Amino acid sequence: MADPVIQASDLSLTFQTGDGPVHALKDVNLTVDKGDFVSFIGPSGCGKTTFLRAIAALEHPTSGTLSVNGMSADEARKARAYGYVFQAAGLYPWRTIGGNIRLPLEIMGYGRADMYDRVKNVLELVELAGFEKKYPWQLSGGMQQRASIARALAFDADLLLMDEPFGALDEIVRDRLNEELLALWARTEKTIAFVTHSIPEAVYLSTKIVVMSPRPGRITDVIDSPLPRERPLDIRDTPEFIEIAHRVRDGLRAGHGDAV
Amino acid sequence: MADPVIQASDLSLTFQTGDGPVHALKDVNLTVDKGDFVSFIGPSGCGKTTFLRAIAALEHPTSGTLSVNGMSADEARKARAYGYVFQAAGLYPWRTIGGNIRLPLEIMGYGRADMYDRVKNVLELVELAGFEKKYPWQLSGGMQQRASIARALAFDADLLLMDEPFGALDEIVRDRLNEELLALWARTEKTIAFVTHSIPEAVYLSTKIVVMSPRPGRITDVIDSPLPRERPLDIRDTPEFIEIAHRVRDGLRAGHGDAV
Amino acid sequence: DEVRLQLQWVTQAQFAGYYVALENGYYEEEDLDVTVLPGGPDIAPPQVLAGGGADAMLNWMPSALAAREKGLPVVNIAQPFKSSGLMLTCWKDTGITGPQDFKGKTIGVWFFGNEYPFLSWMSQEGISTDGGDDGVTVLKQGFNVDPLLQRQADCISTMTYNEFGQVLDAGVSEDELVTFKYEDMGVATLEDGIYVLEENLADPAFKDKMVRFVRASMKGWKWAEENPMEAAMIVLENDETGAQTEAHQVRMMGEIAKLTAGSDGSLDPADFDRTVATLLAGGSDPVITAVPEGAWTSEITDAALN
Amino acid sequence: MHWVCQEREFFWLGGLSVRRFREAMGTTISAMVFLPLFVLIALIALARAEADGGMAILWVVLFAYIGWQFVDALAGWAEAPGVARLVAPFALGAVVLVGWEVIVRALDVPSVILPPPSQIAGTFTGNLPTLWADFVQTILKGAMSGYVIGCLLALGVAILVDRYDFLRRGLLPVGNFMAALPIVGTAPILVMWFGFDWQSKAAVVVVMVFFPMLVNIVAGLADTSAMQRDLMRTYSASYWQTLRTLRLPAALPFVFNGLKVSATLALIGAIVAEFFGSPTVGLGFRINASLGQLALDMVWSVIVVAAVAGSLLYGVLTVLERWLTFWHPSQRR
Amino acid sequence: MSARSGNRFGRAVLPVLAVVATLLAVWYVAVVPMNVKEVLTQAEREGAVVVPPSAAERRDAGRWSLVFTNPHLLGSSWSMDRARLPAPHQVAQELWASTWVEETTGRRGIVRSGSFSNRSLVYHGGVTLGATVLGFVIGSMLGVLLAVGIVYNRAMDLSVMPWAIISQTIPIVALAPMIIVVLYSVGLSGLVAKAAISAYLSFFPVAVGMVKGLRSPDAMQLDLLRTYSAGKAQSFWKLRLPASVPYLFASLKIAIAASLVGAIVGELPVQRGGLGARMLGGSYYGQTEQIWAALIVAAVMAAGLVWFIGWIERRTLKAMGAQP
Ligand SMILES: Nc1ncnc2c1ncn2[C@@H]1O[C@H](COP(=O)(O)OP(=O)(O)OP(=O)(O)O)[C@@H](O)[C@H]1O
Ligand SMILES: Nc1ncnc2c1ncn2[C@@H]1O[C@H](COP(=O)(O)OP(=O)(O)OP(=O)(O)O)[C@@H](O)[C@H]1O
Ligand SMILES: [Mg+2]
Ligand SMILES: [Mg+2]
Repeated sequence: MADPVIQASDLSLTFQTGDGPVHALKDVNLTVDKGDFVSFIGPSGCGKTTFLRAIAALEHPTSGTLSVNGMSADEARKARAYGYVFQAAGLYPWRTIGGNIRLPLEIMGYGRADMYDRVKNVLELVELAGFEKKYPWQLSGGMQQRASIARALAFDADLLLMDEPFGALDEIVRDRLNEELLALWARTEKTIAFVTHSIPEAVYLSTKIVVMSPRPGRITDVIDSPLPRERPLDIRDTPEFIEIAHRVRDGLRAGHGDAV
Repeated sequence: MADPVIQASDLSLTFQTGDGPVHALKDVNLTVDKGDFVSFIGPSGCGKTTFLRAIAALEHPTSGTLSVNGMSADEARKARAYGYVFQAAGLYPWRTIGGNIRLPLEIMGYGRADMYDRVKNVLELVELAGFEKKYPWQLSGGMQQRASIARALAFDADLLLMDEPFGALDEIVRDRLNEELLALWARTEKTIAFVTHSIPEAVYLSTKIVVMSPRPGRITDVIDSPLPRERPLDIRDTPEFIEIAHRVRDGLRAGHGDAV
Repeated sequence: DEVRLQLQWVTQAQFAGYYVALENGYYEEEDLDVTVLPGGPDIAPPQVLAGGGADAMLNWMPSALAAREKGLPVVNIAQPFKSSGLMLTCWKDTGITGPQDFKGKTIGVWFFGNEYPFLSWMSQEGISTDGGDDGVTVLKQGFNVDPLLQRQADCISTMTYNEFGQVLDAGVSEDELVTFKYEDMGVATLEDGIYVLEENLADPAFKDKMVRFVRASMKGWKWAEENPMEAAMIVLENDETGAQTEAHQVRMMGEIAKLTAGSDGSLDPADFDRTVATLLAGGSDPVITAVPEGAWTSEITDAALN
Repeated sequence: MHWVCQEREFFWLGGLSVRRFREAMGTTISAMVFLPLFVLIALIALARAEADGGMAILWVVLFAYIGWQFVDALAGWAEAPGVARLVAPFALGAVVLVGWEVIVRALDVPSVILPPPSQIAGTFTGNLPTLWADFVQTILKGAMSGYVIGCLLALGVAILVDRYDFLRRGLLPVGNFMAALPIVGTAPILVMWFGFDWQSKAAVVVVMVFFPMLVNIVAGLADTSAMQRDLMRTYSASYWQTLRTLRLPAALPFVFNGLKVSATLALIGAIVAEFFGSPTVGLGFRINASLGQLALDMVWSVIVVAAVAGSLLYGVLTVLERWLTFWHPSQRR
Repeated sequence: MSARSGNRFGRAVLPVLAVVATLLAVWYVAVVPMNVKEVLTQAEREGAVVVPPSAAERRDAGRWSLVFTNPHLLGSSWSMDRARLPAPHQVAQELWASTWVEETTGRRGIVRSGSFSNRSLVYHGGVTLGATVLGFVIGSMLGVLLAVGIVYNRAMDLSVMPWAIISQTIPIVALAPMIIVVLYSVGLSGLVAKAAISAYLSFFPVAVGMVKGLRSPDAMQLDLLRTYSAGKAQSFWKLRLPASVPYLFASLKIAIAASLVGAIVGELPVQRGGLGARMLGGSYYGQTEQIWAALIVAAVMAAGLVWFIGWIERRTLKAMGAQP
């Protein structure tokens, strides 16, 4: 646990747009350790996605430093250090579920037999065994989202970046996937960075909650959760839970001064 | 308050699809009184939308009876008895906000001066005064959704049908709109039927919560809320609130046996 | 009285007589209001006549007789062109000296009704037109002489008054070429006659109109023969497309004058018989299958020319 | 006068009762009744045309109305959408053909202006070997070879254009300009360059299909969401890997769009080019030669060949599209 | 400001210039092999010694080999009359001569005669433009009407579309002379006949685009109107029509280009002026520069017309509140 998985110091990122510069991130400092489950929460436009994309080297910071696994973000991307899960499942409709999960493996040049095993394993991991031959549109939204998580798990990345992966799903399905995600995290010991809009979700899942506020995008609060790692769904009705939730909501309210 | 606004008895609705019949609603019984705020909650596919559409005479029940304001649903539609708010704002992009709100009035043949007054009134009601000349894309998502509510309020319908109107918005904006919706409801004394995925939202808003479960779509629980009509946002941390939320969640869990 | 005349090709000196008659007021003198409709590629004058788009047309006799057999009874009422201007132009260095040398060669031919004389000629010579060593390979020639210049064909069809001049204009000297005039080969068919629908001739008023029309037209032709320069300029004035050049039209007028020279407008029955004989000899796919009856009349010219 | 009055009333009653009749009798019987009625009314309309122009127009309206009722009845008769999709166009075709035949015969239109369909059918079946040879020459040799070459060329250039942004910005505007060159102008030039045989026709087709294909393929290759492209970047996939696994499959719907547009262009191009010079075989040659011989029945036979070939090609493309882009929402049933 | 315009130059203009320059260079080079046989024949006539010596032998020789065996004789490649491929400057000269020069100094030019010369491309372009626009207007209106019928009538939807597709596989050029003759017989000629062909070519894209456009409103937008119990006409004017505007303009751009092609095709048999007649004249008298010049004018006209539609589109969409 010596090396932090993600280390950002004084990170700023400005977009040049037609209407002038947009300060998506300003002076962000954050350290994420191996095995952490970090949630990012904040109102729309506060830079959550931008931060995640910077970690994934899909955007390039304007200033400050950012290291992933001790490398630069770009090196980490080339080393295929992480799996990225987007808000929508984004499965390729012309590939079966199995084919979609095989996609990164094909690109990274895995062997045939190895691919077969891995696909089988991750499908079991996300409880989709038996759906390998189906096409994405033949599955419900929740199942598609699990398939896209499986796709990110198929290759050996220790870091999982998830940008509102359950944003489009209904609450009940979401509860269920949250439980499963926690179990998966416990089993695999991956480091997870997770973006969400939902306070209960953030509190329920995380060991560390990062509250952000917009214009310019910055971190207003980092809350280390005192909750145990083992979390039944009922934990959400405990006073500790409600207290953390309260703190998060206050943090959000504070950073959300302007009109809706 | 003699006549119930909505009265469904033994209502069933079956869709004939390529893969066989889908029982979207089965033996649904429900009475909604004037001035009620009813929320429908349930997992995806349990028939919430279908029920709302049946009330609006956009779908036709296979069996059972359904009356709206003492008429058949179709007569009620022709009598323009309700306003319908969809999940997405669905404003016409080629009309200004004012023009969008004027749309139903034009179709129903209101006079010029009358139209002008009404548009002005409802814009004030949803706090969008001054935005009349703007086009939808110039407004934030929350403002668009308020405009679409204004559109449903512009003509004299006592019944408001809302199908996940805030589903696409982020939590903070949603909280705010929930507060405003309650205020509006108090001011106008309309009857509101409201579909949602979110347990806190349902509990926070409603005088009556209808919990539904899928395959076949049916009502598993109807909870009359003991909360006062006056509800600050903080009410969500009170034990009563949490208790009702618990009951709703249990109802949902019970009806949600099968895999996601 | 209105008369609409359908030409069989674009405005050029080939039709000088009619334009002269128009410009010099000969038609007006005869109390006629004449509209000259230029033709163009793919406009079949008989079709225009059948559709009622014109009162009279100019046409080559093979095409007109074929239309007659197809059930469109057209009648020749005047024949301003005495002889044929059609010929084959070949490169001398291909070794062609006579028709029998055509075997194994590629020859460009106009279609759209203009192919009949060629097909008759070949069948009289006993040469197949389906290609191979013993036959000729026929190309459907476009509207220009490029196939010859670029040697895509060994011979092409030309008119003495038009394409042949274009070949020379392109810098080719006459002694690089061998020509075969249909007139000289004994397979000439009558060109550029005036035709009307048979049923119209039953109407005396129409007949009278045509008498005046032919009379004025022939007056125009004779004037054009005597004043080729001026006639060419009149044609140029009437060319709406602006494609024609002065030098070209003047030379064309000179050549045209040679073809109309022998005619006073009336049809020589001997020429008619020779044309029919040529066409009937048309081999496997003859243009006409029987000697046509009533395909021409001398009534109009008789009345016009006395 | 008296007669006209009665006729007018009859007309309105007839028109109105059609609806009743259809409701009462059901669609099958009405369809069987409407077709002969259609012919009858056509004949009356023509007969009345001589006597009374105004009345004739009413009759013609009724004629069109009954014809349409026939199509409508047949379309309604086939409950299953698949069957109706087949039956309805044939019904409309039948009405048009019957109307055409009746009008041509009744008005005694000269066959050098418009031959009746029955005569065209006779000529068509009587000249099958000739038409087949023309079909081979123009469609198979000229159009198809040009079509294939043009589409492959467009694919190659599209990938280049896609790869190098400089080319995209330079070539696409120029390409759009060149695409506006009217084919009738280029055909004589290309015949001059490539000779009289099918090669020049293929060249014309290549020129015609190249730009529509290029534009469609380039648009198709760009039709991936930012998310899909980002996904490939998180795998640090190479250009060719992205092209093969993401962009080519995503471009397929556009490619088929282009292929369909180009298919009709290819046929038209090959036929038109023959007007500027050809051997003595080919659909364009046949049209031109037959028109000169006033053999309009032959001209129409060639048009039938062209239309059948075009529809076949279009059909094949539609099936292929269904098969290869089964995943696209527009193809899912 | 200058930085931005410089940037725009670099991004938009420079690549186009580069591509055009490359094309011109290729063109100039291609002129040599394309014209080599005629050039050598001409040289031979002027007494030069050519290898191989006879035109008949040269016919079967490769063009490039002729170029390399006779490099000293190729000087006239770029100034040939009747060139198989005229050089760009020859085309440019022809363009200049048949527009500006003809109109300002020609006997029939506008300066001397008060009307456009029938030898200038200005006049012929105008003739073509008239037929194009008339045909386009007729065709688009037909297309829109057909689309409305298809969208609102099930039987039309089922029966008309396949025939509309088949209609486009018919080679219209084959029909053009017949159409013109038939129109003659009902008393229509010239402009209207050409416009009929233009309309035939332009109705199809409009019909297809409008069907798509009129069907583009989603179920929710349609349901909204049903909750107001709006009638068919109201749903057409208030929803379907405005929603179809972007589709309409996209297909109008295709239709106007098709309409221009139709007008030119119609001018081949009608031979009363116009760019089509001009091209045919060029082909007929072997004046390739004239074909190329007319081609370029046609392409410029097409580009201009498409741009014009695009301009109206931008104005309309702006008035309809589209996001810039
Ligand atoms: N490519 C871009 N170009 C310009 N501005 C951008 C770009 N991407 C994001 N932004 C701006 O940067 C800011 C942060 O955006 P970001 O997407 O990171 O927000 P977010 O927190 O993910 O919001 P949401 O909850 O809506 O997803 C916003 O103001 C956004 O408009
Ligand atoms: N037009 C239709 N044709 C066939 N099946 C339909 C149709 N509309 C809805 N259904 C089916 O009926 C069931 C109920 O659908 P409904 O849209 O009412 O669910 P819902 O509760 O609104 O779900 P969600 O929360 O996802 O909006 C589903 O199984 C759905 O697939
Ligand atoms: Mg985001
Ligand atoms: Mg729903």
